[in-house]
Amino acid sequence: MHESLALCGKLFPQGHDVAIEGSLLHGTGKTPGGDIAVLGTLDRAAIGVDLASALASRVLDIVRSHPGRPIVMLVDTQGQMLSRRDELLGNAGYLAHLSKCFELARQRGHRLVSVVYGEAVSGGFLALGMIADQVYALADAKIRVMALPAMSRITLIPIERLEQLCRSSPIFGPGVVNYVKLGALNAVWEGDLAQCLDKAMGSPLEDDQRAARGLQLAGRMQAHPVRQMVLDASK
Amino acid sequence: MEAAGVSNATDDGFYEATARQRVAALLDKGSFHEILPPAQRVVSPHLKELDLPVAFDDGIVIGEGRLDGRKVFVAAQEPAFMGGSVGEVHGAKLTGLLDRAARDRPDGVVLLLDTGGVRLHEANAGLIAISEIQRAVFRARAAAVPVIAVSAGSNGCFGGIGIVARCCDYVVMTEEGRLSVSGPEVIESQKGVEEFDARDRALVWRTMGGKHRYLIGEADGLVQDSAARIRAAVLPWLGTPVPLDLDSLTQEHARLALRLEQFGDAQDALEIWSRQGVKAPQDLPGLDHEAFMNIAVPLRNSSHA
Amino acid sequence: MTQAFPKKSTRQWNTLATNQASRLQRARSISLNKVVAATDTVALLEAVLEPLDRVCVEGNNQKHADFLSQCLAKVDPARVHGLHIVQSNIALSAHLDIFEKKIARKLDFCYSGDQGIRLAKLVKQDLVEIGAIHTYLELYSRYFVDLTPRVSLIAAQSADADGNLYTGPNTEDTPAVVEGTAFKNGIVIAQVNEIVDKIPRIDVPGDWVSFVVQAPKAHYIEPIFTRDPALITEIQILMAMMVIKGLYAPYEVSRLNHGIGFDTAAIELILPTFGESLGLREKVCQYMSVNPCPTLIPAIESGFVKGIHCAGSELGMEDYVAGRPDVFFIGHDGSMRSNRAFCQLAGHYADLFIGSTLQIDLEGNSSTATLNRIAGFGGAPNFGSDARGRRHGSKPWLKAGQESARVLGSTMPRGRKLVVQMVETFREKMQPTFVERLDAWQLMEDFRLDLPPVMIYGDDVTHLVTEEGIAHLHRCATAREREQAIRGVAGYTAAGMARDRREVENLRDRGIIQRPEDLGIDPRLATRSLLAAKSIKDLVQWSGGLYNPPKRFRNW
Amino acid sequence: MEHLEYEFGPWESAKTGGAGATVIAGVVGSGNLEVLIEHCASNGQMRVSVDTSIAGFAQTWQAVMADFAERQRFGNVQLTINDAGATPAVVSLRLSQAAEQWRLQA
Repeated sequence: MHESLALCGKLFPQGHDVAIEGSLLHGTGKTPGGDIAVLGTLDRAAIGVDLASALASRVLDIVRSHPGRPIVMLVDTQGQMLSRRDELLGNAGYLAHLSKCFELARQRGHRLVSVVYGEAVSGGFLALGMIADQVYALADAKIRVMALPAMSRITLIPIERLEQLCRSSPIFGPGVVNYVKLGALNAVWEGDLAQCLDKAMGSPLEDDQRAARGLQLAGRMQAHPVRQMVLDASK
Repeated sequence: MEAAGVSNATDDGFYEATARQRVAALLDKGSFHEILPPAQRVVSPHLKELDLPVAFDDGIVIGEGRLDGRKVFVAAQEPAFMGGSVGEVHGAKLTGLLDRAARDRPDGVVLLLDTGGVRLHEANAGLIAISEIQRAVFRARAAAVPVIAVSAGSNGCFGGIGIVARCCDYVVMTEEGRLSVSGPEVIESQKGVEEFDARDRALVWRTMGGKHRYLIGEADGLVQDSAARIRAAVLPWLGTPVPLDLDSLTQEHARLALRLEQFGDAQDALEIWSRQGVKAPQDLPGLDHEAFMNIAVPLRNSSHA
Repeated sequence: MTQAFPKKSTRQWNTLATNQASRLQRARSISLNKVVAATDTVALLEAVLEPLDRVCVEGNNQKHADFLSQCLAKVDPARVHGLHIVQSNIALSAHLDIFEKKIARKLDFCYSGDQGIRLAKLVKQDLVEIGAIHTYLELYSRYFVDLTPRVSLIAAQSADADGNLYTGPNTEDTPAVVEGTAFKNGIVIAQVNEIVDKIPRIDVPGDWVSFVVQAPKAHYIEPIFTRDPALITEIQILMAMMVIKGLYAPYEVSRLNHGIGFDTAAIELILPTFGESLGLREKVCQYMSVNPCPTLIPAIESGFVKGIHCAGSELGMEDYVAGRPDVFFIGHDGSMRSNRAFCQLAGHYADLFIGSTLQIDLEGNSSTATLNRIAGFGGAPNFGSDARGRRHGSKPWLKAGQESARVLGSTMPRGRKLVVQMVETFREKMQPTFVERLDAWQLMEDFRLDLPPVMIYGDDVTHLVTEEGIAHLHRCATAREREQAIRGVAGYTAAGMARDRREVENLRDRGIIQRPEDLGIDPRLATRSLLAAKSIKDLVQWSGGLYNPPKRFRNW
Repeated sequence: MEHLEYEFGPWESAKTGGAGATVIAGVVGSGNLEVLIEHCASNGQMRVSVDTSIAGFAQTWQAVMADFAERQRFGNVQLTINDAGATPAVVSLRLSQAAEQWRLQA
């Protein structure tokens, strides 16, 4: 069984009809609190125009057919599709469209929860995952902007220095622990995943609290106060 | 004389102007009030840690001003400072401005974008900041404040900010502007020069430059590189938010699906333009603005209506 | 004493012709025609070449006999070895591969550019024996003295079955190379991009050419003279303003040569704006010896530059040049005819040379030499030196001559060429341009050269222009004064800060040093808005769409 | 990075703008710098604070800034510079642009 379906089994012990369609994952999971729409990607999918369009199509279906039904995104993406063809067709527009569809769902009362179970990288994570109200990751998930060697190459900072910085600051290095400290993840899920999901579904819905959490956990000290200073600035 | 026309056309252009020059040229004279100005020294702590130069504004100028008398909020990314890239402070300034707009409801927010995306020196914080900006764009839109993205700078508009730009109500570009998620160099370095020859700049521009983006409907406006023309393009959109609802997204979805159906197998922009009905697609990149618009506007009206 | 004349010469006087005949005879086993298949090229070279031959592999600034060069690197070193290479440019890796493989041994050349570091390594490994590093004119001259090639491998655009060649706009070195080889019973092999029934014009007559090979790929052309106006800085514009107002205007410089760099591009691009505002159109910058640099387009279109003779062409400028036949030298077919030898000569006898450099010492000697790299000279030394054989008068030449004579106390009226070095006091990363000792000295020691590789000698330089001002060096009476004049425009470099402030002020009072304000120039007005074209796209517009820039320079 | 500080003067207080008046010129891009001019209470001194990406040029900065200070003679003023490797030519140009703006605020 594919790991994504195994994950669905753990999330929805009461049953689910989640199916795989290419790189896309979709269906419904049963929970004591009611049905939950499931949408996701698998096998480190690169999100290009086709996949983004297919995902968006599913979001719109959920909004139309199941008003208010919570949506769980199961995230495994290596990022946006790196291809000339996808950029030629306007991948920015497709990824933005997917984000807008999720935003529409949120505004129409769908709770958005994402679970990173594989990889989550840059542009792909932006359009699928980080757009949610609550973002969780499994302990062995991999989240990053870029691998350290590539980062070292581009920034011209020696890799030893980057590794050293990774130990002192969550800003630079990949990893779910860092993303928790930075406020981008609500929590790392371990143990009984159905229970984790149940708890997430029961938590109060709030506006974007990532910067505040980052400050609280001393991972991202500037984002919250700077935003606040802009709001408070006199005219 | 033809000669004079050449230099005048670019005199007040955005392409090589600084962020501050762009803001000054866009807004009514003397109307700009900067938020977190340089003297407040809200700089990046991370660059300091890396022993790199900081900028007093962290590469983004934000504030309030007037455009033809109407109240607008403006943000401008500084192209020369680390490629206009988004770090923690830079991003938080933009998020704050958008939230301030959602609260104060000006007639619009104008984002003068010029960026490669995430500032890799602040990797994770940069990526999260872009997600926060994206959410803040949606909050401003929910408050019926139109958010207008402008891509007319030399860095183009890449990475997550490329996605953010397309989350706005409107996108206006110049021919020199670029809009994309992955940049040509990134694609070349990951997938090889056969996939994308980043040094072939004609290919770069016909794949992600202003003309192509306008033709396929990724940009709502295309203007010549001049502050006055960018200003004129932005003006009618002030106070005119685009609804973000099921109807509008259903329509957008249909347009995007149609684009895939019509052009999904095209190998090159020339092929797309040809299918759109352009008679001499190879000549399009060389056409001046007026000649291009004479061809493009009717095509656009028929295909994206 | 009576001279004993030999009755009748018994010596053979046609060994070169017989040798040529036997080479051609050996080649008959490869091909009975002038046209040789590309696949037979290596065999052809092995047939016509003999050990120790002097060989020219045509390498210019633009056009390269790259296919023939690669084939030469494939010949069997057992058959062909110890060649003596006599060619202007070492630009391709194949040019040096033949030394590594011991096909060639000795090298006389002019310029090595990107291959300079590898060349230096090969010299250190004793795989290359350098004869001498020349300027272009010197090497061409020696083709007609003691370095005549036995075999020349050249490049052309097209050929017909008789071997007539059309070089296209990049004629460059070809005439000099072919003339030297063909008329001394040598062998000329041409690689061409295409073989056609009728070529557009005959640049090289077929009976000077021994063999023609159609290369599998068109010969390599590099757009090395294209400078993007977008990269021109305010400081360069400031210096350009000083050059125009402080030198071109008072000397009325009409015939000149521009070096190839952003500094001189800045001059070209503010002629139609700043130059026009000074009323200098039809007074300065009318005739130039220079490649068709795209940044010249606005100055041509706005009526400044009237005539240009070119050493070679520039990629993308073909249609523009063809469309301005009154300005450029054009064949009856409509395309440009360039010729590096004549262009160098024309520039040598012009009234002014202006160019940039990497280092200048306190005598005004300048060098572009960098440690661990043998780069050579190219054309700048001939352009940038007084033409002491010149006899015809012109206003700038006579004025500079008068000013020099005054300080030398000479009574014989004589002219002088204006030789101007235009540099910022610091290069990027805070490398000082003004130094006590040129790296060229170190290079001489490292590679046991006869001389330090100086590009332009201090006694030829009349003017230094930096962002701090102009120094009229030819008006300095003593060596000490000259040194202070150099220090006086050397800015905040160590050499500049060590100036004698009083003496420098004194030089300024005498007009030997001029600051921007002395010329009525406000540095804050030196902005990019003065550029007639700020981008490659602007250049295309100025050209009326005739300039077709290489893809890498586009942003549309 | 290297941090440098200099003081010049004293001179009379610059008569310009209000207490909060500031001027910014230039941008922190390769080979360029930004300079911020502000009022400060420094007994007539012109204070200069530089953060530069190229270390080892303290003497050069001293000379450039001393010439600038002598030319402008702004008292009770603080100059703060973020430098990304500007040459003295660029430094002088930016400083004179900033000084001009500072005067215009008067």
